[in-house]
Amino acid sequence: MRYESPQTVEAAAALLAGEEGLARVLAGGTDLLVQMRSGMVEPDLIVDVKNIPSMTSIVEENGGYRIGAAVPSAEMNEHKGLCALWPGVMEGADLIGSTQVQGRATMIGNLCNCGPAADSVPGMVAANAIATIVGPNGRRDVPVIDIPVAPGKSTLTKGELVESVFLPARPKRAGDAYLRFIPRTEMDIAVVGVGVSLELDGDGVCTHARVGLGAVAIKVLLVEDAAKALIGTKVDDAALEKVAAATSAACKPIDDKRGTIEFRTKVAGVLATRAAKIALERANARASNGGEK
Amino acid sequence: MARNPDADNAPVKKEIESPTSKYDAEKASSFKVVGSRPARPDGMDKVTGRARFGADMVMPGQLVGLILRSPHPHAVIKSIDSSEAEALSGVKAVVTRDDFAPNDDHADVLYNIMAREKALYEGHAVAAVAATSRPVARKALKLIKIDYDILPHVTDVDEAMSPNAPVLHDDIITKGVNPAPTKPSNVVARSEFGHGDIDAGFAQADEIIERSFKTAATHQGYIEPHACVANVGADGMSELWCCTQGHFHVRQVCASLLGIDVSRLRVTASEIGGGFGGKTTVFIEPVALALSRKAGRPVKIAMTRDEVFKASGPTASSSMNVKIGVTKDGRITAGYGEFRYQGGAFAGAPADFGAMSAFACYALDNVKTEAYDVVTNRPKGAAYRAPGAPMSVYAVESVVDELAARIGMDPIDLRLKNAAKEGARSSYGPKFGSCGLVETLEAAKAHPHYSASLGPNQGRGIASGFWFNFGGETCSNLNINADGTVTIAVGTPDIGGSRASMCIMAAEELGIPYDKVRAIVADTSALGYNDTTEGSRVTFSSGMAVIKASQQAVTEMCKRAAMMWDIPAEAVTWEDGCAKPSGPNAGDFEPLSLAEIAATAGKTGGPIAGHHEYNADGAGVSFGTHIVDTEVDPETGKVDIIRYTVIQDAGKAIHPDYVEGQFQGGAAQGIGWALNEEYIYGDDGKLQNAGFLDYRMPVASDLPMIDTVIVEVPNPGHPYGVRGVGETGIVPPLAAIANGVSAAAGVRMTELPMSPPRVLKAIDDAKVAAE
Amino acid sequence: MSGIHVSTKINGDAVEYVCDVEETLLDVLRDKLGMTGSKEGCASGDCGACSVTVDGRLTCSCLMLGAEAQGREIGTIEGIAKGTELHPVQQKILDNAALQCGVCTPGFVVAAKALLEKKPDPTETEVRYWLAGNLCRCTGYDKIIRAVMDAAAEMRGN
Amino acid sequence: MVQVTLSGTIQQAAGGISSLEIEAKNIRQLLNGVEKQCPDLKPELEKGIAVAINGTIYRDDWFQPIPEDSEVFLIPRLAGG
Repeated sequence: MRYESPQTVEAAAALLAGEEGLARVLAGGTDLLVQMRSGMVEPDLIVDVKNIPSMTSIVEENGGYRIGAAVPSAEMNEHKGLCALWPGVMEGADLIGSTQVQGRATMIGNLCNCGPAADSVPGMVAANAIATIVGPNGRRDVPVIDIPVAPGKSTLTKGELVESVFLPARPKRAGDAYLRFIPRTEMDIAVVGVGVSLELDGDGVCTHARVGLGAVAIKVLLVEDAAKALIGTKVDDAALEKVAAATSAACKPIDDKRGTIEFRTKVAGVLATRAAKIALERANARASNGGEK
Repeated sequence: MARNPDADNAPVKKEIESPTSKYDAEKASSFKVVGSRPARPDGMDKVTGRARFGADMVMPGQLVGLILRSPHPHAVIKSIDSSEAEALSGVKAVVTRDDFAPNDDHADVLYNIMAREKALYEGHAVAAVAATSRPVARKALKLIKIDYDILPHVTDVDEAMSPNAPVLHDDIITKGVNPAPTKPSNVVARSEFGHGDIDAGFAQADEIIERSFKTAATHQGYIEPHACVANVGADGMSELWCCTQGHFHVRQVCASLLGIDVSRLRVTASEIGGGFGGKTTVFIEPVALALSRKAGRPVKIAMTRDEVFKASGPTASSSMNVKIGVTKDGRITAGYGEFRYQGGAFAGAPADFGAMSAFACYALDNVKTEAYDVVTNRPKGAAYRAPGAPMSVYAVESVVDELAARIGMDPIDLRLKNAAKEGARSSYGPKFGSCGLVETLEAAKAHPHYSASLGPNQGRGIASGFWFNFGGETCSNLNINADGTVTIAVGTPDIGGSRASMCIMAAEELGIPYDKVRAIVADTSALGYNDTTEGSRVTFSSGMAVIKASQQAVTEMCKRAAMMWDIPAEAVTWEDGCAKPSGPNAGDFEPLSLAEIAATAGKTGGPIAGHHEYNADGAGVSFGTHIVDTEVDPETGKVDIIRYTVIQDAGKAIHPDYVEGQFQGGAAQGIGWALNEEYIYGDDGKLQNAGFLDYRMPVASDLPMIDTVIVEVPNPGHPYGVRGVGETGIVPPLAAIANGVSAAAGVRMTELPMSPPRVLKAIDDAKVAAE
Repeated sequence: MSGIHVSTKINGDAVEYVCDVEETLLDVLRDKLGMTGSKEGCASGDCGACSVTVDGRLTCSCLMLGAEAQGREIGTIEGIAKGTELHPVQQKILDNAALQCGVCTPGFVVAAKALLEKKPDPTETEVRYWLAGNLCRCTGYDKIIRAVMDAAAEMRGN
Repeated sequence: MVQVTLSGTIQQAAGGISSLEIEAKNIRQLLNGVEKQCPDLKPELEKGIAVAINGTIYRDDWFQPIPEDSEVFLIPRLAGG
């Protein structure tokens, strides 16, 4: 087993591309180390990306933010601008594990591990976050929704790694929220997770919406029917009822130790409704603040 | 120990109880140290990281021991080939079943620590290696070839009892059924308790409710995994360092399994990171000793958390039926319960304790309980805080709660009307002595919590519970040091602050300040045999031994003072830490303090000490009543604990902080058991949640502050009135929370844990039924 | 297995060690450096008994490779008391009897100190959520939460 | 003469016998008497049981006296956590 700690993302990609055995990126390490300890994976090469400046910084860009893939969740949640612009994405990231885990865990690690229950992903999907991928063939931008395929399986090809993720600027009356269901108050893996992002016009009519849904299928889903149920409405009770139905309908869950099919399907709808209400409140609050971050 | 039948006319003790084991009301009215809340002697080490727990010991030349475990829940082990592992560079020893001789005294323990003909559960130890490093040991485990013949398995108690179930042991023929079965089964024993005529009792009832309940198996969940370091010399002189609740028990069992003299094995109990019953037996210790013996070097084994869940001793899961009849005015006319417990792959599920304690809170004319001890392909259960009682009491207290609602009576009033009290016949046979159930119920009724208002979707539950408590073999030494300080050695590992209580009791008896006394847990070579820290016995038994040892030292100090004053020893009394002439006739001398007497001890006859060895009798039962407010999210089934109050009879709280701590800890564990904790098995017979992530013990943000009320109804069998407090606290919560959730959700919950999917389904099913 | 040479600072002292790639910082602390105050309760980041700070940020030492400590500043339970003078969190844990077995205590001390440095006046709820990654099985958390609130008050000069 | 009640597993092991009369002044004499009258109970007695005398439970205290007219129960030996 080898450990490398490159200084540039290109060097990291080259290391990954050049390894004949199993290579793993080490960002926060909160998944990788547990997998290694239990014997689930035995990498031949570990590439620690925490010494790469472009991967460890948060940079304002066109009114939005570019977040390095190795930035831990705790650091993101200390960033006032990010928390004001995309509170739902931040709360998703903030729910990964404990305070201790927050000090290491990264949103992109959460994404690239491709767990369907990853807490930070539905929020990013709802935000239409764009990941920048670096590999042997250079850089490419990919919507977050297109990265996971199945548990442990992504669309990244050999030698590729995510360098950063971009959360775009928002109009004045916009808000997002993420809610998950867990049996305890903390420390659990989501049984269902829903991220909702809304944009409203001056009359309070929803002009744009995206709903991300986690832990109810092989990967995180984008629920277009739920978004359609919101667009053109004032996010009233009738619309919310349709959101719940559309979200539940999108579920393709399994029975497991964390929840049943029946439970997940029903609670997905409940959470979608609740998250949409919070997103609506945030949009209105932000608008009355003059769209301040 | 065999009894000699020829010794029928052995001497009879003159007194039933020796003087110190009787409650001393006068002394109790003027305690100076007892009841105070000083810092514990081991506290500084624990807040700074200096305290050494099981895995913190290092011996020179130490090897890493790892255990290979069965991936199958039930399989014949046809052969084990460890030759490749043994040949690996860095491997110093491999042990398997062939390294342990059969042992009639501890047959099940032996089978459990190293599988013999069959692997009986996923995680059952099948081989172990000692190597120079962890990576080498891991590699060696992969090189051991085991040929398994996989058998069908069973993990559910009701399925295990069915005639078609795979049978684990050919030699288990159910005991206690008539006529005796001819074929082996998974039912180890049936037993029955009770008195009166339940049919006649039910005939008198105006209302009868009968329900079935299930509870999942839970784990004690101590944060410190089992760990030990063993060092066996070529001459058999051996030392063992381990985290255990009972190092004397560990020594007896390990010496027997290894075939060595007890005197050659010295066991030191490390600081222990929680036990709750789970560290009352051995798992890795005999294996580490066997590896060390073979390797000729010290071997450390520390379980991983995964191993703790799969291969230590969780508690039983249960399936139960309870039927209770009551008159309109609230008299319980009859109680019946059948309790089926599975305790893993070997006999010993605490079904009989469950059956004995199920109705213990009630004085009933007609009561009958039946218990079934069942084996399944799960790890061999160990004790867990009031073993067997929380489940059966959950079932009984749920039905009592429902009956109270049915007849429109306050649930505390219903309990008060039928409460067990002194002189009442217990449901398990004997009559109760002094006990404090009524006092806890009255305190509950008077508590502001009980009359506080509730919000929407909230429900309040109450329940009472009971544990027997016991004493057991105990001894302790007390040394008066030349500088006037005092050292106490006890043989009961300190799990929850008992060293502080020992110091308090010695300080009280000796009349010196608390900080002049230090207590340690001595190793097995320094004291006589001590029973394990279990059964809520330590403050009661070791405490009484310390009191008696102190009194012995006081007698000696009075004698030394008498010698210095040249008066008879009887003319000296001990008061406020000083020897004093007993009255004007004894002479006029300045009192001699403990420190003064100690300073000249070498010249007045040598070191001054006290000791006491005995089998502690006279433990007092402990009752408790809990009040809990729950809130249920009707859309998700999630339960929040909003408010919690524990009221329990402690007899006498020596160090009230740690009594409260026991109450709070018991309640928190009960909350976990009630709401989310469970062993989840797949159809493949494998445990699916062998880690803290999915086992879901309560975290800090799950709980409110836990209020406590210490009721003190003195135990007449202890000089200070102490009862045990450790166990009763986990008995009422399951039922109290189930009653609260049932009230909040509007539907009776009959299966634990009340995890959100289960609660939501119950709510939705009830809605459908109502429509 | 080739060892990795690491230069780091632990509790203010320069420390060098050689570790294997797969060894966690917790393994290094306990097995190589004899600093056994950090405990392994789960090795999966679920119990917090191995809590340390890395460049001032709270983390689980079981979730970090020993190699990753290169050039960082590590803080462990062993560095919290200054000689015989306890940190207020440690003192209040003693005063409140906020421990029973004590195996989780080092992790709680490290985590609570990190909280109070970031947030001197936390609410009870904030304390509970911050410490949700520190499991305690003995106390029901009641006395621990009180101890941390008391320590916060004392550190604020109340 | 002591009237001793057998309960639980002990009663079952004794083949359903619920009560015995034994001449005994202490626990040891009692246990010897029980074993004589119910040889089937030998394994249970060797494994260890508890004796309740007038409500107080004893585990292994052979020379504990049994006063006249005491209420005596043989119950399973308790364990604890």
